[in-house]
Amino acid sequence: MITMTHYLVFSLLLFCISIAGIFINRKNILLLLMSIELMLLSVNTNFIVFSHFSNDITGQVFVFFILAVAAAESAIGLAIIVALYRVKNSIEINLINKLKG
Amino acid sequence: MISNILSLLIWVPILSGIILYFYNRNEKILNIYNVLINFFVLALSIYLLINFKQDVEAFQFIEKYNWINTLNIQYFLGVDGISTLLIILNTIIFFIVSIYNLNLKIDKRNQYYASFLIANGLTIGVFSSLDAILFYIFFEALLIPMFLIIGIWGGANRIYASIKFFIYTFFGSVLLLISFLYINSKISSFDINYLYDANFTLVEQEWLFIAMAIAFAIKIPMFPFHTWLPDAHVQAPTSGSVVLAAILLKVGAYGFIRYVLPVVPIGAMSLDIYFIILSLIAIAYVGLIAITQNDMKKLIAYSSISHMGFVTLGFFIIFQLFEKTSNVDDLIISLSGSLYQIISHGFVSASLFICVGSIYDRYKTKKISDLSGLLNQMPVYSWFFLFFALANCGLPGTSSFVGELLIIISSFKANFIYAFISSSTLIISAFYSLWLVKRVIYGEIKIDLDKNIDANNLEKLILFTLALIIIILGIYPDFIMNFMNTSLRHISETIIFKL
Amino acid sequence: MELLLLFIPLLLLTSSLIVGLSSNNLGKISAGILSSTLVFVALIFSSIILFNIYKHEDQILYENFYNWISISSLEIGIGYLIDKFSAVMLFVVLLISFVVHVYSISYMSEEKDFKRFFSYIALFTFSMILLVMSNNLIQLFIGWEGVGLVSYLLIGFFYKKESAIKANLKAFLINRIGDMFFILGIAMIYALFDSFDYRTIFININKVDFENLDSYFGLSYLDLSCLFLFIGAMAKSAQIPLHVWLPDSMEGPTPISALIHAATMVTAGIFMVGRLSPLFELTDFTNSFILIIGSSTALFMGLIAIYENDIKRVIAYSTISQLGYMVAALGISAYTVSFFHLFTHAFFKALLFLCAGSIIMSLHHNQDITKMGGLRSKLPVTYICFLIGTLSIIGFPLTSGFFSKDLILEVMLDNNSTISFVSYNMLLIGALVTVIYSLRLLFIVFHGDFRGGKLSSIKEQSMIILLPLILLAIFSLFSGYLIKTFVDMPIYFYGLKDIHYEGMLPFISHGILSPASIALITGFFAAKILYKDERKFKMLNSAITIKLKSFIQTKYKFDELFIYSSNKTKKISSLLASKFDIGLIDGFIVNGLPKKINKLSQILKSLSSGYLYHYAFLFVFSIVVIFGIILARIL
Amino acid sequence: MDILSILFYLVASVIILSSIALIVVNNTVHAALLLVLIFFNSAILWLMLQAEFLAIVLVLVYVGAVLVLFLFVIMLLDIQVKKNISKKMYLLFSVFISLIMFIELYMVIFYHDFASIQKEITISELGNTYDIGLSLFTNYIFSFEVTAFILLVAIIAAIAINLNVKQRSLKQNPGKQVLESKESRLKILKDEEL
Repeated sequence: MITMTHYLVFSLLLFCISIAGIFINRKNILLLLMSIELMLLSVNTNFIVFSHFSNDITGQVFVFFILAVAAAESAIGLAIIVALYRVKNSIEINLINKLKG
Repeated sequence: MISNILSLLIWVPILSGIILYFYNRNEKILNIYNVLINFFVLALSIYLLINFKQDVEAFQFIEKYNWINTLNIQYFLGVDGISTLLIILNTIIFFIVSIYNLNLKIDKRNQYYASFLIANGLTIGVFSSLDAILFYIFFEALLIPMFLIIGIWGGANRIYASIKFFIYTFFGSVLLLISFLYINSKISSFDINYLYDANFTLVEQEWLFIAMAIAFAIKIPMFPFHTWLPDAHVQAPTSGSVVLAAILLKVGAYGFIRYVLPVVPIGAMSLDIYFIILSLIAIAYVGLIAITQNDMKKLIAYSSISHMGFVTLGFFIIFQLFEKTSNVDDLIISLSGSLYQIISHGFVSASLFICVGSIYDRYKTKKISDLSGLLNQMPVYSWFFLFFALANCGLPGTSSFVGELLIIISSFKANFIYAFISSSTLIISAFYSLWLVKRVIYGEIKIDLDKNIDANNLEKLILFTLALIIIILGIYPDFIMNFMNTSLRHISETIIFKL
Repeated sequence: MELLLLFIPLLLLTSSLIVGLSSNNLGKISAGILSSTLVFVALIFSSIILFNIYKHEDQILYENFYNWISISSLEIGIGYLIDKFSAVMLFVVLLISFVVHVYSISYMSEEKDFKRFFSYIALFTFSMILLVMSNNLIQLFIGWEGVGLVSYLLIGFFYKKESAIKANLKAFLINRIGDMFFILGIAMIYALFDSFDYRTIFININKVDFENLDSYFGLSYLDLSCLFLFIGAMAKSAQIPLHVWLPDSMEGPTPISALIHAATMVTAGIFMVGRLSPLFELTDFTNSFILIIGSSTALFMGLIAIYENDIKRVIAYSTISQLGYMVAALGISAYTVSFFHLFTHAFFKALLFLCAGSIIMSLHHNQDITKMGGLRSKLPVTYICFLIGTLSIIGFPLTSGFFSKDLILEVMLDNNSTISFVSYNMLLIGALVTVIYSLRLLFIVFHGDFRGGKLSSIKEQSMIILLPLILLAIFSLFSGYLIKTFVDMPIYFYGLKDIHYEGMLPFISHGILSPASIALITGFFAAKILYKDERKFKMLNSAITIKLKSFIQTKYKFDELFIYSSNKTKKISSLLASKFDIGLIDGFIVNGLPKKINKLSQILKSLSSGYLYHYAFLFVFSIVVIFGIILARIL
Repeated sequence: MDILSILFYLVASVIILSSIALIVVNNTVHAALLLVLIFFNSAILWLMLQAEFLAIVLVLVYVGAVLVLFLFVIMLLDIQVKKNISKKMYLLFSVFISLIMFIELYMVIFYHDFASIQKEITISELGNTYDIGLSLFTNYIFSFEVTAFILLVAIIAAIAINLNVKQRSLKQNPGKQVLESKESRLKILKDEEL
């Protein structure tokens, strides 16, 4: 029998992997975005798990919103990456440190 | 009887100053306008002086309007004997400065005048506001014109000096605001009369005292907070130095007598020893430092600090006096000494700065080592300078003697050591003042300008007026004493009542 | 009478202001004559007052004519308290001042700043009168400072001369040391009596419970306050160790050396102690202190005069020494005796100075006595006057100095205590020394051969110079006969010490037979042999005497002490300024704090590298840490 | 072990493995394809949790739109694939941090009693889509509108960011040309001024 804990541990694993992904990635900003998508996915899974097991539809409604916002976010993120590429001719993260204090 | 005379005194110079900021056409009109406004303010303040009733204990010429109801802030003006005198000091000094400024050759003349006019109005505001927040606003706003005067028309290192000046005093002001807000949270009023009636616990009083005392000690300035003053003086233009020494320092002292001692006397009493020690250090140590300064303005600045040490000493020994004699008269004598010292120092330091400024205008140097034997080339100036230097070391017959005498005799009643250290100023002040005279005024001429560079008639008039005021205050101090007496008695009784 | 008393200071103030502030329209001579006339009028007024005071026994004029400060209980007025004591002083001051005024018309006639000079001496006389007639301590202090100020201005009269402006600064500063203690003493008296007024103090003096007062440094309250007052007097009256300013003050014009640094201002200290004698009378330690200071000053400063070569400095040291006599007399509570010596000394010392001035003028501003000699024939009037002055100072019988000095010695001997006996012997040796240096001066300057070139060009001065000399000479000769007045003189209402005096003739005969006469004779022969006949003795070249001589010539290193301490003060000052004020407060705290904050922000700045993964790492890491903390607290 | 459990373990292990592959892979195209795989499998998981509407949305919207967008960008940018990880330190650090994170969160899951919030699972007769729609258009109608607006903003923002305002071609601007005067173009200097 698959209990709630199974799902939670699964999404936790997914989350930690995507965090590791953010750090490991030093070259490609696209991979960073993908890691974020992954993270969102794990969060969404959590929402759905709780929604399912507590028999409350609200969690799923929120997943809906998150999906919408994530879509918007990745759209803008990609747009920024394209713009960045135009300027720097590269999308390597370790070449971008304009914010250096 | 002019109603709203205090508002007029405050807002006429400020508004005309603002107008002047935008007017920059005819220099002649500018000069006349500036002098006229200052004269008008002087005349108004003299009118105030004449109509002031000396034996009335309460505040007079009261104007009271609600301003911000939710925060209990009022537009509340009024004067007692102390503030009237300080307003007079203020208007006289600003009038003299406005005349002195006619001789200057500077850029942006209109804005220079405007800064002084605004400073004039704001200072009157400080001295006449009876609402703590209103006081705070004027107190703070006063920084702006002074900051501009030092920062724009100052010497080579003016930016550093002005920023130092600003941050130093601003730091203190924050503490002041906090303590006012705390008081308001307790008694829900900023009204001075309620402040006088308020009672706080010992711990509260101590904290309030520390916060407010630091704010005003920076302004005066007292010993460890004094280092902004020499820099500001050295960099400020002459008229700026005059105003700084004669007026701005007095604002701090006024704050002590109006907002610290009567409001939190128990806190002051429990911590007075520290402030007495600081005052004594200011008198002896800062005086010692003044001796070897090579910049005349710096020397006078240090001597100012040393003299202001007397003022604070006079303020803080009253508690020990009360413990020893429990006679209200002793308190009044000590406080009178302090206030007299304030007024006298206003004139003496102003005159010294004017003298030094004029020497600088001619020789383009303030360094003592560069100058010598000015008596040969500009005798009138030199004699005035000598006179003011002697006044600075507290010679009887000049105004500074009165204050020092009263404080020394009172401090003896409090403690032998206080009197001993404070009277050492007789030696130290003579040392720095007269050594300065010896090096600058006497001797053979060093830089021969080979021109007739002695004081012109305008400068003679200014110096003569100042000298006359100093002498009159020296031989007829009762004029001022009578003025202050009732108010000081009121304040002393407030303090004693709360102890 | 009251009006006259008001007029005296006012006349002098007017004189000072008119002469000082007048434009060039007022010529030199007319200015001189104007101020001399005003002083003369004041002198006449003061004589009227003196006469009146002596006519009505026990009359004391007391009034406040101006309330200077009145704050609640504190009242300080300007007024007068004239008893016999101050009336005499008033007269002396005005007399010497008048004489000096007249003298200066001629003496200063070539100076550019002639009018300034007259303004100063009028101001000086004004301050001195304020001091003398004061009825309270503050007025006394005002006058006290006023005379100090004018002394300062006058010593620096030749402001281009480096030595003059050094001397005046020194004089003022040392006087200020005294003033500091003086005002402390005043504060102590005020704290005790709650008044500055003499009358109140004297009336209440018996009501004070002296036993229960605080004591400081093992001294009783009154002892300490009087000690402080006396330190003020020490500076003003040039007592060891605060005497160093007086010899240097000879940089000023000679008439003011006569007026200020011999006859009047320097005696202000004596006057003050006399004035406050009811207080000093009650002290114990302070009186002994005064006695020791006075007698050692009298002896040791006299010794220096023997080796001085500057004519004015010799007289200056002799002034200090004579002041020592007066102070010593104060120390045994013989206030009127001291005052008597002050009285006679004022005349003969002023006379000596003015004679010196006349000589200096004739020799075209040469003050070195080694370049003088044999002036007797060329300057006969000056010589006679100088001789009278010298005789007076050495206490030649029947001159004024004889009476006053002998009286001091007598009184000293009568006082039965060890200290006063030692002092008596010191003063006796001092008398011998006085004889030697005075006669040395006389012999070297007026006898022998001229050593400064041609003698023929030297002429006697005009009558304006000589008349004052003659007038003073008369006073020097005959003022001593007023001894009875002084012996009986009460100060305020206090008839003080019983002075053993049985009448003129017994006093004279006793005086001639006293040890002082032996000192006189010994001294005369010593001086005659050494300086007139200029005989050389092997003994004088022995190691000990040479050592002694060079020791005395160092002036006991007091000058060095003051130079050292003033240099030290400057050094400390600059050290404090650079190390503490600029270094610690400004450098470490005021500017240091922003610098530290800046450094910190530099460190923090490197945290924000601009790399995305660094931010993310920091972010996640912080979350992990915070989460860990929360977990640890929950579990 | 029932069939659902087997399915769960299978799907979960595919997701985990491919996500690990995703973060270490060098080729961006591969990464994107791995992401597609993950999303598909997640949709299966969600279906198991009876969230069929969301599962479908995930596939349609995410895989169909967003990931295609990713692929478009990857193709568009033509990125040279470089060796990714250069320093082992970073790897160590990231593994360490995520491990700690994992342990901490695992402790939360482990110690927390989730049974208390569990309720009996009832299956709506009208289906999951109906339920979501019902609460979306009643309780969350305002949030729904805002979401729509956010999407609109995102579209506009994406366009605005990439709208190339730089003038690359040489065009004439007659308006400016007319306004030019002689003085602004030509300055005549005298000898001494040179």
